[in-house]
Amino acid sequence: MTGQVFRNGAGGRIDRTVPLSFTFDGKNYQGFQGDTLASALLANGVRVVGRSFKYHRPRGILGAGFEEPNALVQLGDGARTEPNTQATRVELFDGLTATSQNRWPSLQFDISAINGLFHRLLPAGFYYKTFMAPANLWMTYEKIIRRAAGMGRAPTQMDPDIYARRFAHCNVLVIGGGPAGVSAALAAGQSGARVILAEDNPQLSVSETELADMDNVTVLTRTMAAAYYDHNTLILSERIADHKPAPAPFETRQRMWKVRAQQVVLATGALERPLVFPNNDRPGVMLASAAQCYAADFAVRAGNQAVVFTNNDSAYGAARDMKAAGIDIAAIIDTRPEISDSTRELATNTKVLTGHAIIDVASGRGGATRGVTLKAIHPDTGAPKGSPIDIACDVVAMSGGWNPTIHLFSQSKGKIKYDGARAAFVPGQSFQQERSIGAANGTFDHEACIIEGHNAGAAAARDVGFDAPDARTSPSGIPPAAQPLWSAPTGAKRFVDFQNDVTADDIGLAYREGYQSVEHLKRYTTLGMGTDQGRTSNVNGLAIMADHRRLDIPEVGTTTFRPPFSPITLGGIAGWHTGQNFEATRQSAMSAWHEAQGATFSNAGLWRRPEYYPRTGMTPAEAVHHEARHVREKVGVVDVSTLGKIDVQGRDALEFLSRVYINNLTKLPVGKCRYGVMLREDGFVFDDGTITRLAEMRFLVTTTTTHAGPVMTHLEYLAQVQWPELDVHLLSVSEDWAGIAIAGPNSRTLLSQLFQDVDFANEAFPFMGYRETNAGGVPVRLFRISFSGEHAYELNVPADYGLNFWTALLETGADLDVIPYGTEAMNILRIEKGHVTGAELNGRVTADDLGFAGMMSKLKPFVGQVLARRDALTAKGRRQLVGLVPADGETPIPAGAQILADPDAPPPEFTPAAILGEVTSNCYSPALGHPIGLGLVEDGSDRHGDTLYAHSPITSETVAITLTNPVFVDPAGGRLHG
Amino acid sequence: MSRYSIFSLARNALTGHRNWPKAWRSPNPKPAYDVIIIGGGGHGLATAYYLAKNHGVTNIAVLEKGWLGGGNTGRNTTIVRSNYALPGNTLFYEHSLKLWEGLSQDLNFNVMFSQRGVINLAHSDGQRDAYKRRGNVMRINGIDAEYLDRDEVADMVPLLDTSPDARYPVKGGLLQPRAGTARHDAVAWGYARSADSYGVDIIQNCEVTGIDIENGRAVGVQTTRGAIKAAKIGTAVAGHTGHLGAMAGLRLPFETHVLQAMVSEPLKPCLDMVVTSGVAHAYISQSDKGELVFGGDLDFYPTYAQRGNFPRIEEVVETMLTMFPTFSRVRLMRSWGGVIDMTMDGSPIICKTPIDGFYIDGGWCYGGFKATPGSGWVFAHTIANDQPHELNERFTLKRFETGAVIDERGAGATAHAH
Amino acid sequence: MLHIACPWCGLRAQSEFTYANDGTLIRPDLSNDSIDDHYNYVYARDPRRGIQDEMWRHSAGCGQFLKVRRDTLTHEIHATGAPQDDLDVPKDDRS
Amino acid sequence: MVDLNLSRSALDGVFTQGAFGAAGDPGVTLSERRGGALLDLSTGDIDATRRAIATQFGVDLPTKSGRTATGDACRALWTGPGHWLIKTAPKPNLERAWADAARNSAVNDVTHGRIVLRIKGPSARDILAKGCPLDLHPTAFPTGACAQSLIGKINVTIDCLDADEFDITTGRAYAKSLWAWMTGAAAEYGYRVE
Ligand SMILES: Cc1cc2nc3c(=O)[nH]c(=O)nc-3n(C[C@H](O)[C@H](O)[C@H](O)COP(=O)(O)OP(=O)(O)OC[C@H]3O[C@@H](n4cnc5c(N)ncnc54)[C@H](O)[C@@H]3O)c2cc1C
Ligand SMILES: NC(=O)c1ccc[n+]([C@@H]2O[C@H](COP(=O)([O-])OP(=O)(O)OC[C@H]3O[C@@H](n4cnc5c(N)ncnc54)[C@H](O)[C@@H]3O)[C@@H](O)[C@H]2O)c1
Ligand SMILES: Cc1cc2nc3c(=O)[nH]c(=O)nc-3n(C[C@H](O)[C@H](O)[C@H](O)COP(=O)(O)O)c2cc1C
Ligand SMILES: [Zn+2]
Repeated sequence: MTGQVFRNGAGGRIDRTVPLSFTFDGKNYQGFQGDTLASALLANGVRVVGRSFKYHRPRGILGAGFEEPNALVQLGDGARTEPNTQATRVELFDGLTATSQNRWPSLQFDISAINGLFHRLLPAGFYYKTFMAPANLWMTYEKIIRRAAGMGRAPTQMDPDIYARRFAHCNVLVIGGGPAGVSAALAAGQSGARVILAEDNPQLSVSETELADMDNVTVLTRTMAAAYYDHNTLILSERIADHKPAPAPFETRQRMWKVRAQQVVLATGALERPLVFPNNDRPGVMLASAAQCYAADFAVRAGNQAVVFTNNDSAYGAARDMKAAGIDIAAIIDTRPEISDSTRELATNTKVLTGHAIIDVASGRGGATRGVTLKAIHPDTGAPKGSPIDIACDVVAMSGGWNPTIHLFSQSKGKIKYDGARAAFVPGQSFQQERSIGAANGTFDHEACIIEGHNAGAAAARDVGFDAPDARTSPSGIPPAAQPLWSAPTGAKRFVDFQNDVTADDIGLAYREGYQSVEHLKRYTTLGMGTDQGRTSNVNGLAIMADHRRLDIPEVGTTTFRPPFSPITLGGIAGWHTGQNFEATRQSAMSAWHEAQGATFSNAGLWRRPEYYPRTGMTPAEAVHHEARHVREKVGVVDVSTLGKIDVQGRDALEFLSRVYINNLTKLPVGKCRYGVMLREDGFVFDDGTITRLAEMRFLVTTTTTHAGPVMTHLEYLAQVQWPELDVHLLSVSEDWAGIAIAGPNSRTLLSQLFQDVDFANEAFPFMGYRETNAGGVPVRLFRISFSGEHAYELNVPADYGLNFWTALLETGADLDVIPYGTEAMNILRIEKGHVTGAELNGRVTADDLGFAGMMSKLKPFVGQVLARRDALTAKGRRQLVGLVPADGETPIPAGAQILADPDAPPPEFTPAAILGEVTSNCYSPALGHPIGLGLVEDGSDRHGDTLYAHSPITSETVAITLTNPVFVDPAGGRLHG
Repeated sequence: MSRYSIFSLARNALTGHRNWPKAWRSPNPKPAYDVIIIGGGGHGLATAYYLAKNHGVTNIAVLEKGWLGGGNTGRNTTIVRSNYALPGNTLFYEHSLKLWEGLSQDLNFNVMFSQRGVINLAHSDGQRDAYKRRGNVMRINGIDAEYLDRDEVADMVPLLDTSPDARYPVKGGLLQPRAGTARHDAVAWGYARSADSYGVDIIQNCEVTGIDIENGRAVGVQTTRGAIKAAKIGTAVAGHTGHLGAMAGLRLPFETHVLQAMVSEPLKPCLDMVVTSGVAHAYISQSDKGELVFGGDLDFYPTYAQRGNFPRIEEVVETMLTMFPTFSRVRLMRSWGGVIDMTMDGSPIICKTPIDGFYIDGGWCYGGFKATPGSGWVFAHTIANDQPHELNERFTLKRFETGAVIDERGAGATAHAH
Repeated sequence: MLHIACPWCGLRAQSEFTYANDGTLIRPDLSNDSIDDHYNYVYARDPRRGIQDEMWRHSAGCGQFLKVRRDTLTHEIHATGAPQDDLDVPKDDRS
Repeated sequence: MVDLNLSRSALDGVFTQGAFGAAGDPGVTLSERRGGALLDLSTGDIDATRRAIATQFGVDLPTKSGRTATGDACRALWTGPGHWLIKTAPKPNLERAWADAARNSAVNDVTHGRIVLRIKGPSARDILAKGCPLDLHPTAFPTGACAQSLIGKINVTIDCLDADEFDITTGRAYAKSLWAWMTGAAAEYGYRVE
């Protein structure tokens, strides 16, 4: 068969001058500009478009929009492939390729359809009752289950497209571009308010030139409102380029809008409900409104001969439009015993059977609908009676009534209520600044929708202070009479949730087994848990449950509507912030230099820091050892710009710092530094750093790189919230100053050459001294402090000059053999000196554990002092900082090892293994010529000289270690002070 | 209890599945019980089950304000593991994991415990060492753990970005092979069905509104279905622990926060492990039904509403795509939230309280689903014997007063930092 | 997404703020060395299902801490003010 | 010998002049503002400080959020209660001079800790809205307004100089990330770098 045999020669919104070709399952087809994939498939007579989830039954197109549960295709291939795409919302473009999902080897012949034969063994939740024996086979069963489940395939290549997010603000946000929404946007727009109108379709359903001319109105088409969050924030997902084969260069594929609206108008329309009857999932059975939409908007006949099956009036209009498009309407079957004259008039010349229902759908080749069987039904019970009537048809257009699209309303925390006349849930009390209108509000009359829209748009604008047009009076909207016929009599499978293959019998089973609350029903049967989130199934499902439980529908309640309204891409949500742009990167003034030298980098918070500088002829480890050794022997420079720096000023600056550091600072004179430790309020060590008194009432305190933010927040909290009476000003100046440490015996000579006006003699500039100077017009701060344990300085210069000073140090020091070193060598040097960093400052240690007890002032109160006195923080048996050396003097101490006395002890049952401590840091010490480490060990200070084991089963290493003083190099401090 | 098996399934198929009994009864509350458990989540139901099974106490009511399993048991990312480092946590979670390993058979309800392995990614040398440290504690305590290098991680998780120039490169990871996921709802249902079979009354739609205390002893509860007396009362109400504690006049070291989670549309198998990354907090797995199930951090403000806001979803998705860049065309299908009780050290509380006969099981923070069997087991022991089991003797309220906190993250007394 | 009225900057998006702490906590006096009192400040909390006062920080704005009266069931914000403000008393325009 | 006094941009090596992104008229022009000085001024005594600064530097420090004020040779942006960012011409001992004037206040020369990017053109507001949660509509954020907020995940101060012209100040270490963000966000509109 070739050609669009189901397409009419005239009519519809399509553009016949632009023919498009596309493929489905490898076969070529034609459609027109303006088609959806679904309308084009129907035009070509393609009936079966997918297989169902569990039974792998052939499925056709059910709807024409959001509601579609069946027609999910894998769109495109390669890097741009997209799983689970609703064919009813895909705009056709030339060259589009689509593939059916969930079938193997082909759509026509699907091996797993065999599940259908065993369907009796697969009722809802069957997997909870089986696959338990033998226990060890579950992982095998699971593999099979997993392979059978799932639907489309995730892409495995990098997405070439760009996604963006943006914020927007408006006075009135209108969701939905139907008659109600457009009328609301117009009324609000006329008032001068800033209006955004979002519509999922490529165009508004009413063309409105006036809107387009308003500067204050932004119309977003191809834009779905996905979520309604607190404080009137809505998330819109705009598809900019999905209707094209690929985005243009630099064009964004999808943009996610985060809109803060003062007022929201929800005009999201209503979705038609299916009817529940035997074999209602046959390809060819579709929603009446969908068949109508294909006929009217796309000039596509959903089939040649249709039976319309309804419980309400709206399907009569559908029948009329289908007929107008050339579909032969074999009969309208209405479950209601009687219909009004006006309704009957709509069906002039069409056979109408009231008080009847379909009790089976016959299928022909490929599973598509071939005819229906009906019977008369009992007006009260719905029980079939009398003799069956067969009618041949290839389409069943069904209508079970309408559900207002209340998803966003419900997400906004609005209360929904059940409306018996409409047999549907409708919006009740709003919670946010929101109005629901039109079909979304249960108003199904066209004129009434427009008036309701106008009034809501105007009122919303008025509420935020605009002069809006007057309200119009609305004809009292009489809802179309609908007789809720939820489930036709038993027979073959009656599907409620098409996507997840949940039948009316499954609901009955859930009821009998006690899964009766709607939430249990949902989770036990998976009703409403598919990609369509039960848009066509939820109300039918809970009505059937209500029937079993002999409760009214509102008493059974609904499940929770959750974002997103309809699925949105993860790429759109993340926008710019993935991969390298996931988080910002902070770089020092010398970064580019380090990169140019080929340094490797590591992350410290957001900072990137050079680890070491590769050297020809050396392995990485050798290069690191070279750097460390060189510092001890000569001199090295390291970039320490990343340390947190906080400028503290004010009359009470000293008092403030005294309260937050454990140290006694009163005797700290201007021009001196001190090593300081802060506790958290709970008494454990928070951070360490230096405190330098720059002036009488001005200090510079430093923090570790990773704690810079938290320390600043902690200090601001105390200053602003707890001690507002103190005059203290805090400012983070971390990025203002480039920091360079100059360490090694030659450091003094090097600096004396660069800063000739500074007296570097010990008396003039002692250890822990601070000097300010000026070099070439650049202000310089010099601190004589040492992390490496060497004679060392730290230099701070305004960051824009950082690189100059770095290179000047290297040039000036060339004769002194200066080299740059990275964080790896710095780490070795500090371990050799027994200085602690992150691995030891693990948030669980006390000042005493680290040997800082002596620093703790007894003369003043400070943060953490009181809770540090608690029993568990002062008891014997705490882990204390020790040095570690391998007992054999050479075996490396395994990183991450645990320390214990008996590595062969069997694992315990209920009492934790006797682990005495852990290795926190380890390295090979070039200075000592053997491996060393630091650790935290129970009563470690009393155990120097003991031999224990560093045990690392995870790397199969066990090393006997001797505990020592943690200061390996220069314990007397001669190098520091000399 | 009628036994479930492939045979009973086949037998019932013959009668159109018309004869399956109710999984549990819906009794009206009696005036008094030996033990009342407040909270019909996994923990409460497991506690009732083990009280009956291990301790012979069967005159029990489990009171649930909504539908059973509707709390965090029904809204978590289902990760089950026992990869902890601190005494108190290690053996407790391992005990729980061992119970998981036989749970489907014990309950005769397939909870689909899938031991597919959990990998914690290390992105720096510091994290690598920390994971080794943790893995070593596990191994010494008899718990399985392996350290993987980057290439091994890449082999197991092919779609993970392991390129060395990634923003946060993957250096390796700690694998616990026995860890995995389970079908969360089934856990609640399985425990409910088994507890019910011992005669435990599971009473849904029954909210506890007050705790009756006489002479320092809890003697009963007020509920939306009337007053009920009990000799002993245990709460297992997850995010509501602080609130329940307040009913009994206790000020507890909790803050209640919302944690969101989300699922993608269902996909054919593309991720066989549970992968978690510490650099920006995210954890991802694929459910048996095919959805990618993932979550991250709290919303970071206290709330009792089971709904979150969008900034956190953005951040979790950003992290997820940074780890798995090819998922960017995959769609988010649903997101939701659960309220969880964050303790001041990130570890749980299972203990007696200063009020006689009143016991607390709570403070599960991000991770109490995995504890469900273990917590029920030790909580039952604690209630039955009026003293803790060795496995939970450190999970006290007192530890905050003495300072013997169990702070795996070292974040200190900021509840939401754990 | 929450929108919080910073007492200084006006209504701003949630992402500019960080939640800090319970807004009613008053640190024990410096001279107070009672472990109990510090325990109460650091650990004990009164959970409120409903309206509670909290401390937030306008961290990506003016950097100020602010007191926020917020409903923990609905996320509605009823008032905001400076840390020391009594939110029951309406505030003038701030500078 | 290295010229120590040569001030280097945080964007050295990143910045390339020319036209980029989508073809057609560029949506914006991006440039880095260099050569000015920035001061951070914080005081506990707002009135006295404002008086002193007005006298000495001819600028009436704004007291309301979002306000800027322009004086003889400087521009003051409100950044918090009793807190301003001063944009002025560089001078030796600038920090000292302001500190002497505004006694009992804290003054920091932050010229080196921040970078200033300028974005100008018809698409400027749309581009900023891709990362900034502020209401940037001209009625809400007019010429002369300033605000501290976020762009992407980076803290910034935005100074609206004209209908479609903004100066964005951020921490120096973030310069390359912010630049990457700006050029990335501008690409779909087309941009020139000057
Ligand atoms: C999004 C999310 C992801 C998570 N991911 C994981 C994970 O991957 N792995 C993991 O191990 N853990 C995870 N957790 C944590 C885990 O879900 C919980 O710790 C665990 O489920 C708690 O079980 P529970 O039985 O104690 O609580 P719940 O299941 O919450 O049960 C408590 C019950 O108490 C009821 N209740 C409350 N107040 C009253 C009252 N006054 N009267 C009567 N009943 C009351 C509630 O309705 C509720 O049903 C996650 C949590 C969330 C929210
Ligand atoms: N005869 C009947 O029983 C019956 C039933 C229903 C509707 N109707 C008719 O339908 C019309 C209803 O008008 P209306 O304006 O209320 O609704 P509508 O259905 O015409 O328009 C709603 C629009 O909202 C869009 N939309 C829905 N959710 C969205 C989201 N999350 N994001 C973006 N867009 C979204 C839809 O694409 C649709 O275009 C009237 O003409 C009415 O007579 C009749
Ligand atoms: C592990 C897990 C998997 C889930 N998978 C799905 C799913 O496939 N489809 C779905 O609609 N919801 C799924 N959910 C979410 C539930 O629908 C629901 O949102 C969640 O249980 C919270 O309940 P509530 O949204 O009713 O408050 C899943 C939840 C969990 C915890
Ligand atoms: Zn502010």
